[in-house]
Amino acid sequence: MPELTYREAVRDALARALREDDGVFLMGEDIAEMGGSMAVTQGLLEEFGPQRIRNTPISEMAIVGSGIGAALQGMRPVVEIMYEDFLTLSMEQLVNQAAKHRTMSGGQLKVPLTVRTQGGAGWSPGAQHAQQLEAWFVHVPGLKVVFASTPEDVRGLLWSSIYDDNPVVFFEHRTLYPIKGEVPEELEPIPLGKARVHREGTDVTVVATGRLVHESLAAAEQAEADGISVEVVDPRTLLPLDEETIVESVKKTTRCVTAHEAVTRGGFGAELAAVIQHGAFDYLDAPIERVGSKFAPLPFAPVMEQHVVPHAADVLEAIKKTVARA
Amino acid sequence: MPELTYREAVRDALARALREDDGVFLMGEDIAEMGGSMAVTQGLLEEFGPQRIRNTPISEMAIVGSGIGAALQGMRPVVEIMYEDFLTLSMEQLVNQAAKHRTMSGGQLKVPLTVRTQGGAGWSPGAQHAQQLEAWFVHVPGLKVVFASTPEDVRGLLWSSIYDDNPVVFFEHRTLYPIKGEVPEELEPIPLGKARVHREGTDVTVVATGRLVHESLAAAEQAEADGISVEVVDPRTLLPLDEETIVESVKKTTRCVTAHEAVTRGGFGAELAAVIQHGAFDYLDAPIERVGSKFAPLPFAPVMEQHVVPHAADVLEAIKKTVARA
Amino acid sequence: MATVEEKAGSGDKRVSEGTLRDFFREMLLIRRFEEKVEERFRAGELPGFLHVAIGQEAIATGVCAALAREDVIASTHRAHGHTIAKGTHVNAVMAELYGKTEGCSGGYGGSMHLYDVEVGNLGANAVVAGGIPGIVGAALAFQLRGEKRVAVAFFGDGATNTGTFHESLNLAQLWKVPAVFVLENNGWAESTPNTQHSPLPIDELGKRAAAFGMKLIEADGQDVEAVHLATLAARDHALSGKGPVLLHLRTYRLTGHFVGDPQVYRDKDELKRERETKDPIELLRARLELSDEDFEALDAEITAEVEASVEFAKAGTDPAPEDALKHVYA
Amino acid sequence: MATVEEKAGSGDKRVSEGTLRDFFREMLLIRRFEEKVEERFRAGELPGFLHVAIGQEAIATGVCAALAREDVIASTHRAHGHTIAKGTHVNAVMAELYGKTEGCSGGYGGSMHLYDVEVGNLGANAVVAGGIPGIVGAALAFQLRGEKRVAVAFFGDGATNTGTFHESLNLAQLWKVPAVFVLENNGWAESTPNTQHSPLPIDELGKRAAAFGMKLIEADGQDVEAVHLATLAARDHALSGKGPVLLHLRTYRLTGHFVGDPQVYRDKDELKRERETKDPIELLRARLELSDEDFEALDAEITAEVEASVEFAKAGTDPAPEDALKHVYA
Ligand SMILES: Cc1ncc(C[n+]2csc(CCOP(=O)(O)OP(=O)(O)O)c2C)c(N)n1
Ligand SMILES: Cc1ncc(C[n+]2csc(CCOP(=O)(O)OP(=O)(O)O)c2C)c(N)n1
Ligand SMILES: [Mg+2]
Ligand SMILES: [Mg+2]
Repeated sequence: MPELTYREAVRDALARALREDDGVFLMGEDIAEMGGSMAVTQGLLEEFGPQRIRNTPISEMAIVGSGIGAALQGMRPVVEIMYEDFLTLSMEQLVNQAAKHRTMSGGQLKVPLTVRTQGGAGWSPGAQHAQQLEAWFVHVPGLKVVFASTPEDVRGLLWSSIYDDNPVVFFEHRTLYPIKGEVPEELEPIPLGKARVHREGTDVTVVATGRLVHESLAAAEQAEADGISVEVVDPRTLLPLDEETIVESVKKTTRCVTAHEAVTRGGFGAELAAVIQHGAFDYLDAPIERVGSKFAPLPFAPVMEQHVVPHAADVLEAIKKTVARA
Repeated sequence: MPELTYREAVRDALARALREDDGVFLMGEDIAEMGGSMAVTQGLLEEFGPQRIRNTPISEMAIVGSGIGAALQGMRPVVEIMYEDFLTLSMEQLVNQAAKHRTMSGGQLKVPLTVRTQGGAGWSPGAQHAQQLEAWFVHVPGLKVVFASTPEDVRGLLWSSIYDDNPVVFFEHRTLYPIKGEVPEELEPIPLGKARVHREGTDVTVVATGRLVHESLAAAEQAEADGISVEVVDPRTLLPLDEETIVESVKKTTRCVTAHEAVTRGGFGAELAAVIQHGAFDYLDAPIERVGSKFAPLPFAPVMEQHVVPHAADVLEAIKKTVARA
Repeated sequence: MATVEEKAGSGDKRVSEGTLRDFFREMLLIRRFEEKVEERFRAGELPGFLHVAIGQEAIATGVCAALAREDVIASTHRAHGHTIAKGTHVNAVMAELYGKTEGCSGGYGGSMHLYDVEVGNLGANAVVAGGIPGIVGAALAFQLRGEKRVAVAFFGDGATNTGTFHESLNLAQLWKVPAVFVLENNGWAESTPNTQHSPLPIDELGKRAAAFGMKLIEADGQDVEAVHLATLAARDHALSGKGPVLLHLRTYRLTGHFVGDPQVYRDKDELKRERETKDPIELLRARLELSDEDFEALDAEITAEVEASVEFAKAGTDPAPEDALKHVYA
Repeated sequence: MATVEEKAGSGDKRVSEGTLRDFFREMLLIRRFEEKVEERFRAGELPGFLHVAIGQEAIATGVCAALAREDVIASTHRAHGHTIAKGTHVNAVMAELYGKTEGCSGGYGGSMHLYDVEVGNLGANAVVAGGIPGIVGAALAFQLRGEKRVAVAFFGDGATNTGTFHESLNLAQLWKVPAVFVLENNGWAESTPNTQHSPLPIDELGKRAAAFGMKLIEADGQDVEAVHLATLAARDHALSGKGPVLLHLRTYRLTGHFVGDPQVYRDKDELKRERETKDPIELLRARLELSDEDFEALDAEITAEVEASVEFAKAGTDPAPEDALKHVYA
């Protein structure tokens, strides 16, 4: 099996879709000559030309909105919002248009649009370049929401997102781009709505997304050393959510920690906790612990930044807390 | 004690603040001659003139953004976003600017801005004029979030919001404008961050916001007839959240239903459930039930609309479900 | 598309009298339809939030008649006229307003979300300017696939103050997509007069094209022939590859912003004057020199058609409550 | 504010030689500061994301020198020059880049969020155009309170494609608030040349003012005197009650978009030519006919000042981790 970085895996899915299907094209700021601010689209301009790899003005509303219009005409646009912080500028098009055209038209229309974006802390970007906003979109019927944490997943899920007939908001995490992982020779689409059990365990389930999947796996290793067996589940698709896999896991382990980099308050972990306490009520031996960013805009200075965002140590602490409950 | 409608109560708070303080002024679409699309600001132009009651172009980014700028200069602007669906257009200014200026400046700045908005279903407005989006803002450190359900609360909380030195997103519910309630002769500010117990009970706690407070009170009456004693708590301020009052109530009743009109998935009820299962774990005798809108963009036809949004009957059903648990 | 004749001896075009009569019929149909909508709303039969475009019929008809069936439009909250003119039968529109499955959006949309993809109507939008970026994308799809089609966005003067408008026109011009942006300038955004919403004098709103170097075409929005010819020119320009067009049409909203609007903010005399002098249907009737007899015959026919649409709608099927959840995903 | 002399016998104004020398000093200070920033970043000492404005110093200096201390600015991701020119000591700027509590934002902001409210800096913004609407509101506050102050927004050519820009300028002009919108047109938005982001020819970007009927003033952004005089005129206009001004300054970004940008997208010869012919510091040095001796003495002094700022910053205090939560609410 070849090894790809997360970055290469995203690029590979894009390139294959572009090769296979004339309806696929890319729009976004600086994605052409420069290859994207995260170097994800490097080389695509050369292979596919400027008609299909389109630099755009700084116009997040029009980028998403024109993607919607092209999708309504049967294209499969993949648009990039450079930082998810700038999704704030395209909320109207995503939430009021993309998510609703199908219902509002009584099923006449479909919107096969993929909106790729990335974010995340860990490099002192300050408060406006590192938010994790995926939870907002989980609240919007009509959208699908994906957040992949490994090269294999990001490739297979991006492919499925491009070929899904619904608008998908596809989150990547900035600090994951360089990580490597084995991927199948042939791209295997990964169905949206299926969680992945990264690691089996019996004492506690950690449901984690994005960067925190890796932090949770590290925490699980450390917990193992203390004799605690941790199961790590990554929903991968946040909407629709694979409630079954998650709830079954917690029924088995009887304890649960949720973990994401986004601010804890109002984050996706809240939805997970609500679902799990409901589905596994009789099984739970401890309250569900939520790990996430502390409640503050991200400060610049590295010591403060690191204090705000969660790490493996925070997950480990939460694991121990749940296990310590009688 | 005088009786005011919810609409009059909002207007009364605005008028008093305008009278008392030169720094207070209003901006929004059609708030002047027309008195606002919900008739909330009627009469204010006549009393305070066009400098302080300012009609704006259709420019939701600039409305909020210029409010921020004026607030940074020590004014206390109250801006109106006609429907909260259009907050989607001002997310960037609210989330990246208003919420973060204070932290990003290391405490040099404060943003005493109030953003009033309204929404809610029940009148067949279709998918783009009736969303309930308060949950998004609860996820944003630096903002405060208020959602008042009675004339007394809306007046006292709006006053406190205007005089709060932080940006407050202030939600009103369209169908509540005509409801009447007694209010104190003198306006009594209601501190942000304090929940209100509307009704005491011993068997189950319903934590409800906005229109669902009234539906929940109706459901509680009906439950009473069946011998179920229901406590109804309205957080009123969603951020910061009065966790203590809510958790204590559930510790007492041992069962809990959350209720709002917003879509259940990813809604504020998820945050409530996460907090409550954590804080009252050892007390809970049943899973927390969430009542909210079903998972769909709001359809136009009244029968479908009514199917999507929750009513007293849904709250009652949830109450009975929790109570039925052994 | 309607018949256009070259004016003998000049490059100018004009619309044949027969076509103008067709236009008149459609404009009157839209008018009577909307009057009926007002009436049924006041009678409490229509749910939701309604905006009629009485006074602006020449634009709906003049523009849409210049489009091919394959051309697409995005409409606004004031959508009935555009929808009918683009080819949706009044029955389907009326049924939609009654929330019936026979409606053009299956009862899911309502007045502000009239769709009819079959005839190229990509939907009306209740968010001001919300449909404009989609039109840029549709036009881009046509361009990428080499299709000879245009995409057309309708919007009002108030919409030109939105960032959405600006970003969309900029992108459209940058990529020279085959789009036409139809500015229905009625001088009002709800209760807000243009003097309170746009710093440009109302008749100069077309200058907004200059910000993008976009082709501007202007016409009297009360004159259906002028609208029609201007649209044909705009469509040609857009299809030629030279880029999109801002089509600026000055018009008049001869009623309230929404059905039931008491218009406290509006000068009553001025409104009266406008109703007397700017009604596009009266103007065309005079020009066509229609006899009272002819007019009444036509009007009776149309009135019957509209009545029939109400009957059709009322006899329609109510969706089942749980149908609400049917179209969340494709 | 700097000294301005009437040119004898004409209405024209010019800047005195003494003032130009002050300008030169400040521009060189900004240049040396930013070169040092690049160096320290490459040495791995500076966290985060940095953008220098090498080549654009005449704008920072020429504009800010025309402002009163009570006037306020909002800056961009390319903020060091504006911040220094508005009056923040290099020590406080450098300390901020090192994330120290002595920094002008207390270590909370970083390069893209330099604030100094004391001297009228309302903050740099990492969201393109994000600071523009706030400037409209600040200017509105001045207008409402009858204060003779202006509010100034800096932004680039790329920012003029945003809806935020459009809505802000429209509102500002509508209400005639005392604001100046400074367009630093360097022809690039990151890697995207203006030909790929704006349909207008690069030198005609000032036409965007026409969409609002806003006063446009243009000047050569590499000529600090021209920038300064244009800003004085713009400020006067804005204060006169006649409305805000779009101040369009053509300039050149003589480095990468961000520190570390390999600029694969950019023609190397053209960049070389620009560096040789468009450097505002070289242009001013030639004009002032500074002797090598004078220049080197000045340069040494400035270099020492910049070095000292690094020492100051390094000796600064690291915030405590839990300080992160200190300023969420007022
Ligand atoms: C983004 C947004 N803001 C506000 C509204 C409320 N609203 C509906 S129509 C309207 C006025 C629109 O004016 P214009 O674009 O001139 O169209 P007209 O109503 O004159 O046809 C407003 C403010 C809205 N629907 N969407
Ligand atoms: C809303 C938004 N979109 C995209 C970006 C990423 N970005 C940062 S700077 C920049 C280019 C800005 O170009 P311009 O306004 O001309 O300023 P310059 O960098 O040339 O000084 C871009 C696209 C951003 N920060 N904000
Ligand atoms: Mg209008
Ligand atoms: Mg630039």
